[in-house]
Amino acid sequence: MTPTTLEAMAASVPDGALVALPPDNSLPSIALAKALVRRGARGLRLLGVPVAGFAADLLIGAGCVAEIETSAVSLGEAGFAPRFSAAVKAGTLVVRDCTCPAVHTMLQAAEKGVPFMPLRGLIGSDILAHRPDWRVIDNPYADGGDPIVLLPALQPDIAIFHAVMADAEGNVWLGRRRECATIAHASKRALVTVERVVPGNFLEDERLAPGTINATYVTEVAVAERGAHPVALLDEYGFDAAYVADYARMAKTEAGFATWLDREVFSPRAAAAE
Amino acid sequence: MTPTTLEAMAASVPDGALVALPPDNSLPSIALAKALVRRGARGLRLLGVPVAGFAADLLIGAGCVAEIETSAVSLGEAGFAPRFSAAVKAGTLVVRDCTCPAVHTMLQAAEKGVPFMPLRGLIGSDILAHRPDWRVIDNPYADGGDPIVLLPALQPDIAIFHAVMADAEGNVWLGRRRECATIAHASKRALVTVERVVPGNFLEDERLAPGTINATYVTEVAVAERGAHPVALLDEYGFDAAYVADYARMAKTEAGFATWLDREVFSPRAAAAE
Amino acid sequence: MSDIRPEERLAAALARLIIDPAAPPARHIAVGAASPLPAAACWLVRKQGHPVRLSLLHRRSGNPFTEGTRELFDLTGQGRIDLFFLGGGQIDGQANLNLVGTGEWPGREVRFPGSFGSAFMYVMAHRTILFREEHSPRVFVEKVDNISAPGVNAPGVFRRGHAQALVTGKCVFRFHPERARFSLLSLHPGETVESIRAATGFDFDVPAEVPRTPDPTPEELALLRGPVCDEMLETYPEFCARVFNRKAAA
Amino acid sequence: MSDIRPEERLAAALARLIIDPAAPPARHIAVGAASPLPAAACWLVRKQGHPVRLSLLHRRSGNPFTEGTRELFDLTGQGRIDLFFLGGGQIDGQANLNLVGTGEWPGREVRFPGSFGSAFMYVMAHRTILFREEHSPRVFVEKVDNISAPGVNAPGVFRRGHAQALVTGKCVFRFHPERARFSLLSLHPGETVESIRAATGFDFDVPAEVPRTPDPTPEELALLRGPVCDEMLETYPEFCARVFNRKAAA
Repeated sequence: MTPTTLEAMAASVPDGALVALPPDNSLPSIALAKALVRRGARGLRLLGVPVAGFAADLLIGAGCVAEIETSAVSLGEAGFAPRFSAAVKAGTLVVRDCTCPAVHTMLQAAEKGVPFMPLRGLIGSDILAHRPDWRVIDNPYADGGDPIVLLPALQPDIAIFHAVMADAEGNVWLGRRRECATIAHASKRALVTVERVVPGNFLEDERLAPGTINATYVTEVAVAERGAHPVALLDEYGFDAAYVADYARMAKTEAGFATWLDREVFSPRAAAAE
Repeated sequence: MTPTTLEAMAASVPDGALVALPPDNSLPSIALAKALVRRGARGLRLLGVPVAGFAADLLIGAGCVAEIETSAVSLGEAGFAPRFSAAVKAGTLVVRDCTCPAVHTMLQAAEKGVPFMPLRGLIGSDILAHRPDWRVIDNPYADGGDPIVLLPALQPDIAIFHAVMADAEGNVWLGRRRECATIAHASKRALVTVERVVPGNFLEDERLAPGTINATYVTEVAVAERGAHPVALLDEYGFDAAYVADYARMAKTEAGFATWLDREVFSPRAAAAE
Repeated sequence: MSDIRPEERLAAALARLIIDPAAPPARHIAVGAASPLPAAACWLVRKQGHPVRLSLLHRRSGNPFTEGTRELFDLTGQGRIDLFFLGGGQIDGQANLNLVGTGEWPGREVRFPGSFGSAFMYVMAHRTILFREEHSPRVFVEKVDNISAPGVNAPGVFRRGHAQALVTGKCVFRFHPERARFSLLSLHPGETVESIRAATGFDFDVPAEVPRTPDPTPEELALLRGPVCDEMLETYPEFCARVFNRKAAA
Repeated sequence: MSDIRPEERLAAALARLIIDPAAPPARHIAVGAASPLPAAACWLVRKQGHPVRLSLLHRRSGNPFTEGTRELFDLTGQGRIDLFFLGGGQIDGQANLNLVGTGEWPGREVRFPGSFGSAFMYVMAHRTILFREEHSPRVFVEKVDNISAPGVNAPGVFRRGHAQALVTGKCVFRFHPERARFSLLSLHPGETVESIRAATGFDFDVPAEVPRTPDPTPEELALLRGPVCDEMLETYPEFCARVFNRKAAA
């Protein structure tokens, strides 16, 4: 397995791609999101699995995103996602509201190669009312009068996330954050940034195997040290609340966001750090 | 978490229970199967996840089993399962033939709390023809003319498997054999034998967490050293092919099986070793 | 014992609802992100000796799940989550929740973060306690602009549980799913039935006598300020600093 | 080079089918339990330098899956398994497989272990190579007693792949899903069209000229006896001892 570079990885994401991202508590690749901003990606369709956070707000603010399907966009303790909120208000972003288990279910349907899966709940919500692609059928296993929602399989073009490490075979280890495994299984391609590449094969080690995603599902690996920052990475590093709070403050305005981007994404120092 | 004893655990399995067992390559608790034989369990309904092996043949031979739902019963390299074959020939065992992904799918439906899940394939097989509980519907996401099988959720009464270790909180660690997690999630109760109990909490350790089953799903833990023997347990011990071959030879006849049971299950030495 | 802080009263009120013997047992409670008061109430119940299992979704270490967040929803689907907490940018008199936004869909006036798992959890958990500190006609409306999660369902629709109660900065309401209405359960200090009516956009039932929301007992206060705060310091440092005047070790 | 063993010829024949340029590419092959010859063929292809990914289900260490065996079926459902191998207690002229048993359902005459994943894998893998060493009218029947997995489906039924070929101890058949019939592809040494007809319970097509199944090349034999055997010693010690006269280290 030969790692690629972060900028080459960003270049391999075509405009308009359906890109699945884990949320801020589950190993997003902020490094790759910044590289996508630098490459000037356009028209991306984001899928928050099951919610979206810092990376999504950044990409939306930078004009990379045409649509987002997600159960929420939030900066957590730092509050509402400012560029997402502004884009919704301006009507420049198509938002396809979802609910968390529905995202997981649609990806699990793709993971299993079935065209749909059912999910309880949802009936009576406006989320369902605004999803013409979700169907309500009468549960064939009840004696009539039991409506249940079917959700279609959803296969992202590209899964993007950050893992702790890759091995010589191209397997990646990310421990308990197994929604990333589901995203990788369900997606056509998976682009994974890692802190480091190590020798050996995680699948030969009974302690590492359960938290490993098989190289079968991993299209490319790029090394990006502290690639999840400001988000936490398991026991490797913690959440940088001050960095996110500073972003939330500056990104309240278009101008503040532009200044932040210049400093944290476009400046030679910022780009070189990735 | 206070472990129980193997015999108390066996006593807690009521006659007639629907008991899910992993196959010989995925951590069955042979120790608990032997204890069930000693306690004289009757009328058990076994579910092989997705196939059944040594433990199932033993329980069938000892007269503990009324029904089995499985994709196969086999002793692997040691050949056909002799007591299973004899019981099918004699017509004393109800066999509900399945196919591997259907077992997983029915358990995943129970895991998600949905009444059914679809599965591709199956159409045109006599397995489907003999399963009146499986339905074929027209895929609502196609434009008609795409038949697809729906499988009902299957919730076992009891999941039985062997793990490497339990911690002070009652979490159990079994590494990559995650079908056992699905069985535990889907079942009303999970009875888990382990090699050892260790201090601490696996969920606080990023290296151990991904191979851990949360204590939420674990009803009881009992220590049974070499509790998977003759089956392999990850990197703890290997498969004892000679023991299984000896079983396969002796269990060809009713009398040989009885002799084997006396020596390996009922003798004071055998019972004390569990 | 120093002055009782409003947050301490709310935590104690929530804890009493959790262990309400009239409600289904709370053996396993899940608490979502950014919910310090529900988390404090759960820890209070635990520290009082009730054998409840807590799954705190956004604890950085010791996160209880090994399938990612999917596991919370699977657990709830299985019927293993007895109690969940939800809030809402708007909550109406039928206990409908709006976490999406006001104005035209999907929240063109004020966009909230989104519905998270509410459209599922509210239906599939055995019960839900609604919690919203801000008690104003802006939040408690007659009819929400958009329904993230419905308070009740039509007959025949599978539903495992409903709202048990709504705890606000001014009072506690009980919810009655059979008639899809709230009734006033208790008033926090300084509030009257009239002040609640003035601050609430939806109609609700008022029993002949409405008790005051009790003060936390000295034992409850001691637990909150001591062992409960200890458990919460890592996840909610700002809350602990503000309410309990405690700072996490660096 | 010592005498060619029948197993070596079969492994080489299977390997040639795997890399057949007329078939869809074999990027990821899964091999089930107790399948030493298909495994040997796959390793031969790998050792010849073809960049194929092998998922060997019953390797004790380095098992490729981290979701348990469910992952194989999910992978296949996703369309990521290009090639699988299946056998059968009975195989008929329409490539139907019977792994359940003979006589009345569920195999009251002779019960086989069971259908395993065949009812799914045969339909959802991009292609399947059928392999059964015993070539007799008992195994190759006109119509199987019970269908574990169908050789073809009615029009409109979703199906990703079919049998590519059937390799036996006497010959190689190619399968033609469009007409649901086998045709004779090559004859192992000592066999004739007539000897195959006599040993086969189903009817099949015979082209004007039927070639011999080629001998393994010296390069293939050297790979089989060397690096292929090295890879297989742990999983298939008895096979390696019998065929390659090699014993695993204790």
